[in-house]
Amino acid sequence: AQDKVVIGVSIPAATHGWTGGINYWARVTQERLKNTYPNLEIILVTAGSAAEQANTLEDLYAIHNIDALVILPFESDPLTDPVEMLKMQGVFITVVDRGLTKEGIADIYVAGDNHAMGRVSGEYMVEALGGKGDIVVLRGIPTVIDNYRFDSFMEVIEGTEINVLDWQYANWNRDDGFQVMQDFLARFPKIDAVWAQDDDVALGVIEAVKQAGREDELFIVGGAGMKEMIKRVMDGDRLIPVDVLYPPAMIATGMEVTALRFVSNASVLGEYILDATLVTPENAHLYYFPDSPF
Amino acid sequence: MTELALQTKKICKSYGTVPVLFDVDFDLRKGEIHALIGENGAGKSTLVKILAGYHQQTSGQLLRKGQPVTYQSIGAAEADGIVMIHQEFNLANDLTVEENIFLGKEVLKGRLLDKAAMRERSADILQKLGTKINPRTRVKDLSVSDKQMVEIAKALAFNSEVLIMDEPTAVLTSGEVEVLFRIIRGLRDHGVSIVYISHKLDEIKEIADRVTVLRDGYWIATENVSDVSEDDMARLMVGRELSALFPPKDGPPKARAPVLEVRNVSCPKYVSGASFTLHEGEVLGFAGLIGAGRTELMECVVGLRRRTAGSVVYRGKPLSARSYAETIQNNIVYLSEDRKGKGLFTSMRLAPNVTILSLKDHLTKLGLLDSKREDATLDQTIEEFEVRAPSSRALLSQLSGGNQQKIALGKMMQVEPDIVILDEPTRGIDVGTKQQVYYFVRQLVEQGKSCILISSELGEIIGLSDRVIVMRSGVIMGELTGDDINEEEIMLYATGLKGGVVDEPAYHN
Amino acid sequence: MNQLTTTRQAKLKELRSRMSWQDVGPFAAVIALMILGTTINPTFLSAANLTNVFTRSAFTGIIAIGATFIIGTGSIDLSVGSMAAFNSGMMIIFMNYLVKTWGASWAVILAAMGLSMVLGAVGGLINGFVITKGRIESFIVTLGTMGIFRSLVTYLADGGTLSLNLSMRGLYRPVYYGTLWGIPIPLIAFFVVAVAGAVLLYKTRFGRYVLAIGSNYDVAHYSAINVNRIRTLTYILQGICVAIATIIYVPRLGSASSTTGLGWELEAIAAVIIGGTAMKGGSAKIWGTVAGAVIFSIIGNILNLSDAISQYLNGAVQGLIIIGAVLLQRTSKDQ
Amino acid sequence: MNQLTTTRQAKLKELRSRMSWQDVGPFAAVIALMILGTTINPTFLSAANLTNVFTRSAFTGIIAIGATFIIGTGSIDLSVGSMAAFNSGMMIIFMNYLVKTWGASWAVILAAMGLSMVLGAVGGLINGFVITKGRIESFIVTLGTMGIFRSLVTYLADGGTLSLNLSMRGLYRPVYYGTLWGIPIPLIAFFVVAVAGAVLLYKTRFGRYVLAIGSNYDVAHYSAINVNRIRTLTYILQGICVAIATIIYVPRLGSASSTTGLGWELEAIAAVIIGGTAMKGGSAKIWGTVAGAVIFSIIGNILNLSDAISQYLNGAVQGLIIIGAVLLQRTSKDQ
Ligand SMILES: Nc1ncnc2c1ncn2[C@@H]1O[C@H](COP(=O)(O)OP(=O)(O)OP(=O)(O)O)[C@@H](O)[C@H]1O
Ligand SMILES: Nc1ncnc2c1ncn2[C@@H]1O[C@H](COP(=O)(O)OP(=O)(O)OP(=O)(O)O)[C@@H](O)[C@H]1O
Ligand SMILES: [Mg+2]
Ligand SMILES: [Mg+2]
Repeated sequence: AQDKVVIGVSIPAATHGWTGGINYWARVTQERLKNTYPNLEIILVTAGSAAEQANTLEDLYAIHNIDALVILPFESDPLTDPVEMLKMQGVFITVVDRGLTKEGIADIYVAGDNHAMGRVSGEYMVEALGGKGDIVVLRGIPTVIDNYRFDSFMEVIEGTEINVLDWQYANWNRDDGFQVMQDFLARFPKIDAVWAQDDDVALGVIEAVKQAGREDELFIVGGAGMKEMIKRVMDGDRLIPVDVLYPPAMIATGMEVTALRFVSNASVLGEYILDATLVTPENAHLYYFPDSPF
Repeated sequence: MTELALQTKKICKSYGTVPVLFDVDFDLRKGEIHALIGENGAGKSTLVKILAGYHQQTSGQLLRKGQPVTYQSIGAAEADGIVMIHQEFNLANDLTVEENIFLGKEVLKGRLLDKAAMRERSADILQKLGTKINPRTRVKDLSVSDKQMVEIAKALAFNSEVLIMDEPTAVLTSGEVEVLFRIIRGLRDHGVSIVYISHKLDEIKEIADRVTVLRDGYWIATENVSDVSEDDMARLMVGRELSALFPPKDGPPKARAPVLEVRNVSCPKYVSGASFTLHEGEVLGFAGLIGAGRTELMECVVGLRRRTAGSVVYRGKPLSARSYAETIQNNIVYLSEDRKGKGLFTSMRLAPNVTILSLKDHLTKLGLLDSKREDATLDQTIEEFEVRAPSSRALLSQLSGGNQQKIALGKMMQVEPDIVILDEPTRGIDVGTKQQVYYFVRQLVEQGKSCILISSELGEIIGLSDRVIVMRSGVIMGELTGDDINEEEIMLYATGLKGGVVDEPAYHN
Repeated sequence: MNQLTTTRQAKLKELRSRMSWQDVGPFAAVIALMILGTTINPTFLSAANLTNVFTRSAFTGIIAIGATFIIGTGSIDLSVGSMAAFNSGMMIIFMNYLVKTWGASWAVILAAMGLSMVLGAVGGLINGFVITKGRIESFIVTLGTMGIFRSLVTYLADGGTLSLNLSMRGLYRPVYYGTLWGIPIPLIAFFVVAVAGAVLLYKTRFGRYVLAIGSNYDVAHYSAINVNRIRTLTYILQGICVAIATIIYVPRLGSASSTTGLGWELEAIAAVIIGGTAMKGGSAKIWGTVAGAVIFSIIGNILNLSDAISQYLNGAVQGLIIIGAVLLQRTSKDQ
Repeated sequence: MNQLTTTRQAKLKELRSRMSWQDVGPFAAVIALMILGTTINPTFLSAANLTNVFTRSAFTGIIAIGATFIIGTGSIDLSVGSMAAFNSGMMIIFMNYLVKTWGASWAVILAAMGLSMVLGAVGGLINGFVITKGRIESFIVTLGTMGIFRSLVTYLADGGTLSLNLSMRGLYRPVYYGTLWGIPIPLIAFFVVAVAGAVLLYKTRFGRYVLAIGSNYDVAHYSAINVNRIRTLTYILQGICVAIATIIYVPRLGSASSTTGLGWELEAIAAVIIGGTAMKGGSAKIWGTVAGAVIFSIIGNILNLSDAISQYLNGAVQGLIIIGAVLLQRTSKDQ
């Protein structure tokens, strides 16, 4: 067992759709890697908060004596120190999605680009509305990621004649999305588009819009790449013309390249930036995975 | 041979490893009133709880109408016609009087509660008992004596063959007791068997047919009441001769300095414009019928209840209306009549109960609680009041009712009071200890301290007080001194035939 | 005494004494909040908005009716939100399975409703059983089952979302979105559950025993009340309320995930307490609970209707309003 | 009687009667869990791992010591987690501000620690004041302040994260990661707080009054105890415990956000109750609470010992272990 390489994978617990997707892909990849490379051991742990995730890092090192860590940080800042601690013990570090706030810790960085996600959404919005119209925004939970997306979105629409009537947090939750949208619909007689930022929220928004019978008045832009939404885009749903990709499969990328580092001589160090692709009816079939839970 | 309703043969009972009953033989005939007496902690309540199926005996046999029985579950004895009035109230405070009376035995109409029927029947029974309690009042808003009446009503609301009453009259005044006795006699004449526990020996003389004496958990004697005198009973209980119950009074009142001046104290619904003065070295009795407002007046005086008008001056210094803590700092202490609800922490051990008012005096040099000193205080209290406890580390709830009362007295004495206000101080305690309490009070006033005594036992008021104030419906009706302190005079004032005029109060609005 | 004239007076007086501020307080708070809402944004009073608000209160409301009984006995149930999520998940899986053989029909929905009721009752039974037989604080047991139910739904959904078959969704939709005599069905269900709860609490032995246990456990025990049985029954009742709430919830979004019902337990308990039921048990107010649930729903709505204050502070405003609403009741009672 | 021989026997007996299963139970559960942990993965017993586990228990543990007093009076405090987040945020802002003029120095840290203590005490005072003066259920008030504190930190962080200045971070780090005589500083703080709590609870008038109030509110009032004052003091004490926990927390992650301290309230309450303190008040066990906090920490660790079961079921396993740990205590007590 001496030559066995242990890779620890630390991800947020499946508390909403997107993290659920992360969990799914992490597990699938764990299986695949284990079967392909018998000398790899992969330990997958989840955490419900930043503090808990710091705990799991300690445990991965103290109990499992990991050689490499693949982490999707709950939040960048609080986990920078704990990850650095492992780095100083000689652990190989792969960071996925949310970058650490200190340079030089991550050996591999698989970057999901939250700025880009907001920007792509904003650009589509400007284009689809012809640079003019009233929209409402449903944000996630108050976090840095959410701020990145929102700020980039606002930057794009600034200077256009698109008017954000109001925004509210919908906590990446369907029920909240539904309720917030109900209230927006009651409050604003004319809404041209909705930026829901997240596909879970978008699903709630759809139901509220349907209930109010205002499907013909507006369209919704979600985000992440949930299979139901990709399907709708594929089917040419007028309400959901596009989706902005923020694929939970990025954790798989992180794990795969990390594994490569130990099983081959391939050079893998560096940054991998995953685009926030705009999914349109034309390319939707490329991103549709009916077996994924997400 | 008369038929036996209930019989015990060689019943023993231990709580954990502590034995409290030893081979007790007791029999209850059909249609008799059988008194059960004994000192505090003798095992009376334990015995009747076994009779009523609340506890199981450790050994021995229980026979019902000659047949051995075991009441496996609570409620089984009741189904078998045995009903009990508990010494400690068995009432749910948040429920109304009516709901309590029918608790566990609700009348149904179809699947729903027949509230009208229950209301009617509870009003009926309360009226029969001569109380004016509104059946819709929540029990927590009742005075202790009213709660006792509800307990009694709860037992009488259902026809039973055996009625067990554990000190039903400890807080009742003579009027209520009379009504109760009339009802009990009526039940006996209809063949109901009654077990009657009381520390008031004159009552036993008056009502009971036979009496059984317990001492330290042993059966001592069963006698026809007509064959024994009150003194005999006391001797059988205590095992020695008792001297005079009340200590001699101090002779005719001298000119004494006032220590507490109460002026025009009012409290809406309960007390209006009460004024009186307490002098150094006297026992000031407060007499009155149930609901006269004596308790509320004293609570206003010490700062436990908001008073809307009036002043209280202690040795020339006005007392704040809202802080009992301040009153206690002035060495005035009040013993509540409601032992379980306001007096003692039943789920705590004995020592913290005794020292809660005087923790200041139980500190080490570092200012921390000194448990050794607390234990010493407890030991002292146990000795002084002859408290019988399973162990000094027992929980308060493991003490018999009378012994709990002794702890309450001990707790109060820890503040070294200048004025003690005693509300029903001898509630539930046996004659021997009562005598001790009386001498103790006398001794206190002889040291120049003063005492206010509220009691439902007129004998106690008369035997102990230097002066008596009579209240009725929240108003002071008059004051009696010297030879005027007698039953007839007090009753004249208490019933409003003499003294100030009082509007009949709207009860419990 | 003059019986006839006093009877009427007595009745009036009794009525007045029965209707204390504590009973009226929550409704006063509802009205105060409605005035506040209208002031902030007149849209508040629009039929569409009010319908939304009241309809939304149905979920927590129905659950809170059950919680009223639990809290009436002096216990607590933290597992209701997770239980709702688990129930939703099971209903969806069950329907998706049945629809394959039975086709999209009402029979499928009825079967799933039955399943939900059974699961709710069994879940409640488990809670009640462990609490009474294990003699463990209800807080701990239901904290445990809260985690268990939530894990189970996450597991069933593979970390993602369970979605109801599309054909079923169309059929089932009216149960949430439909109306009967112009009234949304969830509201009717809420009302029916509340009436049933009121009858159960105020008109049956069971209800009386619930309050007796909450008031004084020992007295209840000594009154030959089977305390364990009644307590277990309150948990079963709570489970059934959760099941009813779930039945109405599923057609709303047609999905269940690990976030379903998150925080409903705190909302339900808060509704009960805002409604005037005491945490320590012994008293319980069904209609107060109804008002409490509506209060919660209105607060959320008001926050969405205004953009006067930073959204970051929504939680603070919500907290202040909750405390204010309760404070309002208390002080008016004193006068 | 033979005084001399009985004294020793009596002492032994007393000791035995004082040490009931209820006191020992939580520690038995700790040991059982440690055995479980070792069985799953022998590394559990390694010094490094045990140090981690115990050190982590310090946050909730210290908060739970304060909660022991609150629950001892029969109340509850749901705001502790948010209060910790708010305190962390304020400390960070304050340090970031001071460091500009004072430079990175211990004075800055000490000032921030002072601020944390003051904020904690004031936060507790507010809770206590509203509860006692407004005569509102503590559940509602602290549910409200829970929302308020959390909103405030979200507001302060502008929806994002507040990060401690990097130079300060290095200086402050040892407060979490450092050791004294080989023992991690958080553990020492935990121990000191626990000892102080035990002294306060068992050896002072305040502690006695806390238990008296929890035992019977009316009797406490009639025993001349200033109930409102004592209750308010318990909330201030709770606030100070939160402040201490915060002081240790900030150097760990060097940041605060709207998710900091989420759920700590439930964990703290659960630790208290697992430790043998009754929810209804009147009894309180400081060392039981310590054991309860450690139990929580061990459970979290055990879940990371192996990934044999699906991560989705972590919550279920956690729930089962919690119930099991308490069940274990109860049944062993009966024998
Ligand atoms: N639950 C209990 N646990 C342990 N000991 C108990 C318990 N209940 C009563 N005892 C003890 O049993 C003895 C008898 O108590 P009991 O209540 O029967 O006395 P009693 O004759 O009714 O006295 P009183 O006149 O004071 O009411 C007492 O010494 C008491 O301390
Ligand atoms: N003026 C009044 N109006 C209405 N109710 C009254 C009035 N006075 C007394 N009561 C009722 O009578 C009950 C008993 O009052 P209180 O305890 O003061 O009587 P007491 O004189 O102390 O006699 P005891 O203690 O023997 O019952 C109170 O609970 C109260 O509800
Ligand atoms: Mg007795
Ligand atoms: Mg009285």
